[in-house]
Amino acid sequence: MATDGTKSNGHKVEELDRVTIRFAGDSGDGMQLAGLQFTNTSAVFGNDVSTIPDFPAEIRAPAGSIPGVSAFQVSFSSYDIHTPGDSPDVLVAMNPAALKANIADLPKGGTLIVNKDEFTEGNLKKALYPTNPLEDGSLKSFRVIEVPITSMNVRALKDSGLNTKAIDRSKNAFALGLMLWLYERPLEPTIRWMTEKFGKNPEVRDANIATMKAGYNYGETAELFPVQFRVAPAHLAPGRYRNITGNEATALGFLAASKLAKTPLFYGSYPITPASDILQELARFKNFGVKTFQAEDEIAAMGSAIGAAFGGHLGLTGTSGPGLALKSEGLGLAVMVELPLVVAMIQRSGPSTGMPTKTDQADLLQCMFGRNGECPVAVVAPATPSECFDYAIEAFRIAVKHMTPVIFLSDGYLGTGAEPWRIPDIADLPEIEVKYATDRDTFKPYVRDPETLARPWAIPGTPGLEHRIGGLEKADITGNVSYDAENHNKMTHLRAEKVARIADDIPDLQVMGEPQGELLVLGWGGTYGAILTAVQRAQAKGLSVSAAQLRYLNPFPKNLGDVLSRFEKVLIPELNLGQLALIIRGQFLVDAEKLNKVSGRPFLIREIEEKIEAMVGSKVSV
Amino acid sequence: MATDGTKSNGHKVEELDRVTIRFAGDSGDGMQLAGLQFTNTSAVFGNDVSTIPDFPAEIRAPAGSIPGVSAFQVSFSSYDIHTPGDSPDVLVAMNPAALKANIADLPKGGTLIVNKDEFTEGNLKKALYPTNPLEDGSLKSFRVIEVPITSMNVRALKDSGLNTKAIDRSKNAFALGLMLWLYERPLEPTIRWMTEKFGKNPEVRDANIATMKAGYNYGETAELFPVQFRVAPAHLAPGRYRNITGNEATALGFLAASKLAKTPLFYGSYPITPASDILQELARFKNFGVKTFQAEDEIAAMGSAIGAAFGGHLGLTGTSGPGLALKSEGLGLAVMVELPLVVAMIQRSGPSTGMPTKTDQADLLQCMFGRNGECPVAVVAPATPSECFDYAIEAFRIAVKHMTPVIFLSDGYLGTGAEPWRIPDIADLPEIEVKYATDRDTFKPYVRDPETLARPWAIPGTPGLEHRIGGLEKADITGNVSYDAENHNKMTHLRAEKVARIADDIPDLQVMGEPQGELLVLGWGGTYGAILTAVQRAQAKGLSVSAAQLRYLNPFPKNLGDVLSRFEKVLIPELNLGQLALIIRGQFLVDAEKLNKVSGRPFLIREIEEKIEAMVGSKVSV
Amino acid sequence: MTIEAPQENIIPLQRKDFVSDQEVRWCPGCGDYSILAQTQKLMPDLGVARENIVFISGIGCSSRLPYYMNTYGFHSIHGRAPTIATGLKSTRPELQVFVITGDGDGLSIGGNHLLHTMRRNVDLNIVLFNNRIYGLTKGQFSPTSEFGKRTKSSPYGTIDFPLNPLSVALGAEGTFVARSLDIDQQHLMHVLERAAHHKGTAFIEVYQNCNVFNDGAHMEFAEKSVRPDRTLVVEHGKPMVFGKERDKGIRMNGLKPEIVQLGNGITEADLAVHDETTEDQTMHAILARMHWPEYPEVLGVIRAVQRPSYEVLMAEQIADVTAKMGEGDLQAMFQEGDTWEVK
Amino acid sequence: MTIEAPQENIIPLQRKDFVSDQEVRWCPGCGDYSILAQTQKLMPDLGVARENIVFISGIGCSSRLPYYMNTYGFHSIHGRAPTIATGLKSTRPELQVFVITGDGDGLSIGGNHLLHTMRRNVDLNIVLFNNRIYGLTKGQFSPTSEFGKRTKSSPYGTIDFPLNPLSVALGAEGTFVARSLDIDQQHLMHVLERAAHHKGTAFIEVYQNCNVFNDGAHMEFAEKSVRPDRTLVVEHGKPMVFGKERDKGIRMNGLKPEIVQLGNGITEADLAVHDETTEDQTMHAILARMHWPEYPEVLGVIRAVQRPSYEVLMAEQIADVTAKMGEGDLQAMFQEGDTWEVK
Ligand SMILES: Cc1ncc(C[n+]2csc(CCOP(=O)(O)OP(=O)(O)O)c2C)c(N)n1
Ligand SMILES: Cc1ncc(C[n+]2csc(CCOP(=O)(O)OP(=O)(O)O)c2C)c(N)n1
Ligand code: SF4
Ligand code: SF4
Ligand SMILES: [Mg+2]
Ligand SMILES: [Mg+2]
Repeated sequence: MATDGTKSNGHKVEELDRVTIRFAGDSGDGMQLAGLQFTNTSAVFGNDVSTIPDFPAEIRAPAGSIPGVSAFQVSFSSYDIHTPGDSPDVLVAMNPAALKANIADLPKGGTLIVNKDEFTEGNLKKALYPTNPLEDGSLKSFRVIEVPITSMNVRALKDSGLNTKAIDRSKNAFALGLMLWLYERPLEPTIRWMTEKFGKNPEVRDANIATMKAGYNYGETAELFPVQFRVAPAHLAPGRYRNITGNEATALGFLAASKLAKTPLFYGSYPITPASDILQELARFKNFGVKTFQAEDEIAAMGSAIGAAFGGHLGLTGTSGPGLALKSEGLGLAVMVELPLVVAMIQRSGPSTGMPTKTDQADLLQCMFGRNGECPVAVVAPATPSECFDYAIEAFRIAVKHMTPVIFLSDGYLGTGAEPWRIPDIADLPEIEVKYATDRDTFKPYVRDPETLARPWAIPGTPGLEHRIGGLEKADITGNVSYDAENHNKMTHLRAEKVARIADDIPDLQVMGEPQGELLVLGWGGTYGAILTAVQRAQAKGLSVSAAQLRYLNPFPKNLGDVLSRFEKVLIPELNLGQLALIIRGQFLVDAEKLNKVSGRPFLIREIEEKIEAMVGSKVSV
Repeated sequence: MATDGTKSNGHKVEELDRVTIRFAGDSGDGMQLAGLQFTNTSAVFGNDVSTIPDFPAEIRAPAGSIPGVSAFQVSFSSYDIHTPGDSPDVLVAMNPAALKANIADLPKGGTLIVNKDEFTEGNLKKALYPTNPLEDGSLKSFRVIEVPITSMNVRALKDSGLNTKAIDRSKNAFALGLMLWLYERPLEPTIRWMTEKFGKNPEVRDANIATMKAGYNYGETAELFPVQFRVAPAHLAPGRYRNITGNEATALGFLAASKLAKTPLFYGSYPITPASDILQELARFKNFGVKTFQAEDEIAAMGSAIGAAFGGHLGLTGTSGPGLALKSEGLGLAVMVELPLVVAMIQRSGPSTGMPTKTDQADLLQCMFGRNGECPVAVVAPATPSECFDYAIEAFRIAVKHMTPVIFLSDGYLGTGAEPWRIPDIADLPEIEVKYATDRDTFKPYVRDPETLARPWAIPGTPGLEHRIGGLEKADITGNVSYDAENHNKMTHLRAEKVARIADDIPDLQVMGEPQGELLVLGWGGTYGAILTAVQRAQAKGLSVSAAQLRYLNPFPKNLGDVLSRFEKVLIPELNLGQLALIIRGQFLVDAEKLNKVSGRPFLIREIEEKIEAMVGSKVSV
Repeated sequence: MTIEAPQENIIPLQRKDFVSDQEVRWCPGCGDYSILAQTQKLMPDLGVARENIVFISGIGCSSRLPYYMNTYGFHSIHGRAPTIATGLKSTRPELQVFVITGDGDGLSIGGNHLLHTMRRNVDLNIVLFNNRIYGLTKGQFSPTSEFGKRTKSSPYGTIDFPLNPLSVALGAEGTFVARSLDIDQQHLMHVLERAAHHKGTAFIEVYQNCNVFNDGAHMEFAEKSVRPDRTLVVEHGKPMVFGKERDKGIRMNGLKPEIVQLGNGITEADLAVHDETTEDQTMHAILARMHWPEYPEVLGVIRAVQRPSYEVLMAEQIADVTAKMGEGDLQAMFQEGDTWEVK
Repeated sequence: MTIEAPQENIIPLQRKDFVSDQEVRWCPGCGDYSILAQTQKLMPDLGVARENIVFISGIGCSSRLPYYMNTYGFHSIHGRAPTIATGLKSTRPELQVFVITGDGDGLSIGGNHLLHTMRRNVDLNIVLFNNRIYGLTKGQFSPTSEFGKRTKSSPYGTIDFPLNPLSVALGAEGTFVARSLDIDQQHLMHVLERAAHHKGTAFIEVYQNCNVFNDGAHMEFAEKSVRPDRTLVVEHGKPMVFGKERDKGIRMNGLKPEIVQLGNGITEADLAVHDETTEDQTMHAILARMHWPEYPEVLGVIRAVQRPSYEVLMAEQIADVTAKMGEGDLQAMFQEGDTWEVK
């Protein structure tokens, strides 16, 4: 991971806007060409670029051997850059030897794209691998994307008229196409270049163009996620670390919640990018007693989680925006029956199907208001991939204690992005106390805890507590069906108040920087890294700017109003058209300024920096 | 309809808080008892009551004859009342003779509950009806509720041990139960009374209680709508009038829109209280070419409307809150493909199933934000039953001109409430211009009208315009699938701006009263009558108060900010926890005060009046 | 999770123990009363503690039934009861779970969940009250309303061809498929009991009368005096005989069933013999599709085959994996893959 | 509504006229290419003007097909294509509407719409690409995945019993039910053409290979060399013969089909004869449920019966009512019932 133009010392905030890729393959694989073309395209695209080729030591090393590996590294950035990057963020390995020769340079958490077709017994032997690294778990700390490049290339070119050898030689173009897709670069410059270079040989030209497009399309069709930018925390606290993606951390967090609550976890879900990972992860945890249910649709998934919660388990469902739309009726039922459950909501770009592999933050208002009636649910939102672990636990802690559905609001960049995670000691994790009602003498389905207003969790199987719940309005205390006007008004307020009181049970909002001043930059979710970096840079320039990242979106931390009042101005950067801003302005009547971008991509630091300077810049020189 | 304690002269605003019911039946039917019990219950309930019995002229007139009719009228109100009401709002007619004798007193638009079992040939003859008034259309101007009281009573009591005659004599209790349900009165006082009165005869006691409960339950089970309070306009303009419910007016408005647009109407819907009426009304209009499709669920209904709109028809769907939740994903698709269609959304009390026959205004935020992504739709909201006609037309005018989905936001009280409607001349109605693209040389699926930003409506069957649309993000102009970052940002803004520009095409917000002053009471939807009356009363007391009712909720009328700025204070009464208030405060940073009630019932005038006085009252004496 | 308290009910329970304190709110004369009565009567015989019985429903008149059962109950949202029941049963296999639904709730909005629940064979007892109408919303047609029917939403008659609930169930590979009648108390009770004992999804269609919005929908064959002649009650292993005089039967002619008069050389030996347990559902589908007036309507358990139920497979898989890999160690799981130390 | 412009295409159209300018974006080797090719080839033969053809799909790899057809197209949302198609066809009966879906899109999230579309018999051609996997979302199991299959979301094997798409279609009273194979170009083309000419809902299951996430799912019987011996291609009116040497056949033994070797006294006359037009769907259901290795897999048009289609009934009802009541007069409708004058 390259740093901000200076040496990587692990103590600086890492640069968001820069990526380094290394293409590695057999010398016959055309890696230099692929790398160069990627570089040219990036330069045309307006990036600053810096490259370093790495030719094989021996001119004629045997194909597939380690000495025969050829590599090309390119670093590109939206800032000035001065080096080709110390180590790659992404390694493309076209065969086992290329992997062996280069993997040591890939930092934990890096992305590894391998041509899995070449991991044959013969090639593994040539690369001196005793076991297949794709299968023996040794690549666990990387984000591995296995692509059958060789065979897909062959298929793409089966009607090309080229012979087998010539076809095989085109596979670099497939890899190039895939990388261009991952980094959202246009194909045209390379098509122009190929047209020129192979002009004499139209078959080869067409083949190269065709397989490059096949690689590009593969990325899109198979809903591969573009490689995201990321930031690591400024200081790594002492401890044991591993690399983790947000979705992995989410799954582990829910698993941990189940352990902490001593209550089995049930996950009902329907696959959808970018939430499917969570289903796939949790499905592995069978020996923890986790039950996963791939439902026929999101509505059924939601229903199944309600059923599990009714049964006394940790009921969980997960999805992305279109799926949440479908779950909204069921979520309303969960609010009415006041059962504890969690909805893991991993945002992607909308509206409608939108851009499934891109991310905005445009589902906050859907989470808050996307149901009929006054229908409050709690919402928590992690700010980094590793925080996904903590807030998954927190979501269930709140759900169970306050007897309410909770939305865990993440997004595709957090979910598929990775960062080092300090492995916690289970003993240090918060306890989750699960209490089922058992006392038949005092039990009433809708009697409330005086402090939290939570109703009792009375699960089937408990003698003497037989009762009926449902979606019709409930009478206070008894839970019987009621059409009474006063009761409805009261229950509406009770449901609202119950969620509002969660504020008593969550930490205050932390301000990064001075607790008061000219400008507060208020964010939520995955904009954390960009906001933090931009604010730190502005602070370094002497500007009176602080930052605060909301992890609790409903209810807000109790001190939020106070924090807001200590600053002259408030800026809310969001990857939407101002959704948090609407709520903050409406609730606190603060003239918060908005910084919005809805392009399916995270903020660049400089976008926030420029806005900060525009808002408080005039005072720099003071 | 009784007026505010004074004589009804047609020029005063009618009283919201008062209802007059007349029970009428054969002298053997026990109408006096039923009426008295209803009166007692209402008095116990805290209402002021006033009654007048109307015994048959002859002591022993033949059963079923007109002279044998006995009636009892009760008026109850939350204000002081001084008369039993000039004419009833509701007439309960237990047989044809009772109908004949009393129908002349029921004003147009009144509610008529008839025991349809008694409309046999024999009874009709006795009442001198040549044809059955339930079938010959002569009751069209009333809200008729036909209930098989006799047979239901018999069934309810088949195991009672009573003989046929005694059973039949209990049917007044069934009618009483039904009326108690309609006016949301408790059964207990009557049960106590019956227990006392029939204590000696437990079979009769039990039978009376059982059939009364059966009547009560019938109202609930069959999702009858409680009879709503209503206001008529202050001045009736000259013209020809008929009585109309909001849902009837809605259906007629959509029918008229189809005529005005010279484009057939397609209605895809799934039955749900209180929207089913619209399906049932439109299904009658076959000879207007209206196509109605009862779908398997709300999702299919939404899809079918999109399909119809794609085909160039006026695509319409309709539902209530839980159904809108299910339609939200499809509505997002409609936003992405930018097709014109209308969703008729008739609110009821939530959350979840809530109270299907009661109404709040708690679905505004769902209408605004209940979809994934930035997903704007236009929202219009009629304020009275007869306005439903105008805004149904307006919804389609906007949809077609601006190529956008529009939500027509009504509610159960508007929908089932009735008022006199001045029958328009078709020639006076606005034109709706439908233009399909046909020019193959200039056609691009996402090219936009420079003024409205509407894209062309290019329907299948048009040669040379073949193109593909869908839910993935569209490239500007071409409409091809695009994952481009800049394009997504641009399209997100274009979609928002397109809806925002509708503001150029709608009338300014009208202020009722002085255009500036101390307090503006801002409302939307069916609170109109209560707000208007309360404000007029306050004005009469010399308070500096004006009122404004928003009929356009997205976008707002352009002058809204200006109107708000002319008042020192703003009050927003809503039947929710402050949904419009959140948007107004967030958008205009106005410290609008909220008056909220979520009880499934409309505001009482006095609730708004008291709040107004609390806010500006101190200045009255000046 | 499991409640440690001892199961109650040392004294055998009675019907009244299953009557809740909620007032029954159906129209007088509604067929639902009878179904409720049989359901309540069945409960004591099930041998299941009251606290282990759960009724889950959607929305509709029929779906109000759980309120009237003094067991655990859940009156959910329209069409979704099977999904909630699936979540509950998957997590709490020891519970006896009933799903109560209607022809609209179960086959219109909820058709897909029914389909998938049946293919998964979740151990639920699904009772679908088929009154061929939407009762609660006051009389619109349903997916089982006859073609051409005039209702509130089809004033000129429907143009929708109806579904046969049992054909749908068989198309979904249902393992237990049965039909009964609201007013045939004994038969209904019997079928409900059989369903309760079936492991896997038991699907029962109950012909039910809505006397307010669709009175007499099934009367032509359900009316007591004509019923023996117009219905065929199938019993496993028995020839298909019907008629007041038990003088008629069903004989197969190739793939086609035909009604024969017994006597004149035709004996019971010529008749089709009902086999509810055969995996091959061809004959079951034939029975499901026989309708009055062409044929007698078929009542009884049409299909009852064994297939492991979903929640059992789920629990077994967990047990298997745990046996193989050992019980999960969370701390070890945290450390999965490469880790490193920061000092 | 109807576009007055003259229909185009005086010159007969060719396949290339139906190829859109969008680049085809499936994995190299995907079975979808072949289905697309046959679909494009079929178009000129339909005799329908290009502007009157519409392809509507849901979400999935399969559902991208409309982008590649130079016709009107709508790539909608997951599972809902039949609902949009129903709205379109109801309002514009003159259009030829295809619905493209997958085993996940059509049978998982969209199962209910499929069911109801088929019972209504809307005149659509529904093509379901069955690769027994979720392709687009990268390899989770689908409702047609084999029991026990290990996929990304079932690392220890599924515990869900699969659906048979054709059984579902028959359970929904489908009027046209067929099956074909991505790589059998001629057969696929033939079946697509038959579907296009059927009035009412035509449902075609196409066995399709996803070479990336479920390679070879159908290979055991679809592979060219073994295909004649492991599939039975049914044709109306013809005895059910199969095998490379046309030496095997299907004979009915009561309700059970059995494979017989022709010769040794067994002739084609002993074999079942395919009748796609019989109302009684018993034999169709038997064919739909025959699967390799117990039986040959059945390809071809299994059922094709006549029933008025939904949009025709809808139009007819409007015409009937209009004929009876006269064309609607809006002004008169406004005045319906009692009116009064205010001066
Ligand atoms: C999402 C949603 N859509 C529609 C409704 C309205 N609704 C309630 S019950 C019902 C149909 C009931 O029919 P059925 O299932 O046959 O039950 P029955 O009343 O006939 O027993 C409908 C359409 C609803 N409650 N929720
Ligand atoms: C509401 C919603 N839920 C989930 C998804 C994610 N999704 C897209 S396609 C798909 C399944 C595709 O499977 P199939 O229909 O078999 O198509 P294939 O890709 O195999 O052709 C899923 C789950 C979505 N787009 N929308
Ligand atoms: S409406 Fe029909 S189904 Fe509903 S309770 Fe009344 S009779 Fe029964
Ligand atoms: S993932 Fe499978 S189905 Fe999808 S395009 Fe690739 S090969 Fe075809
Ligand atoms: Mg029903
Ligand atoms: Mg598939």
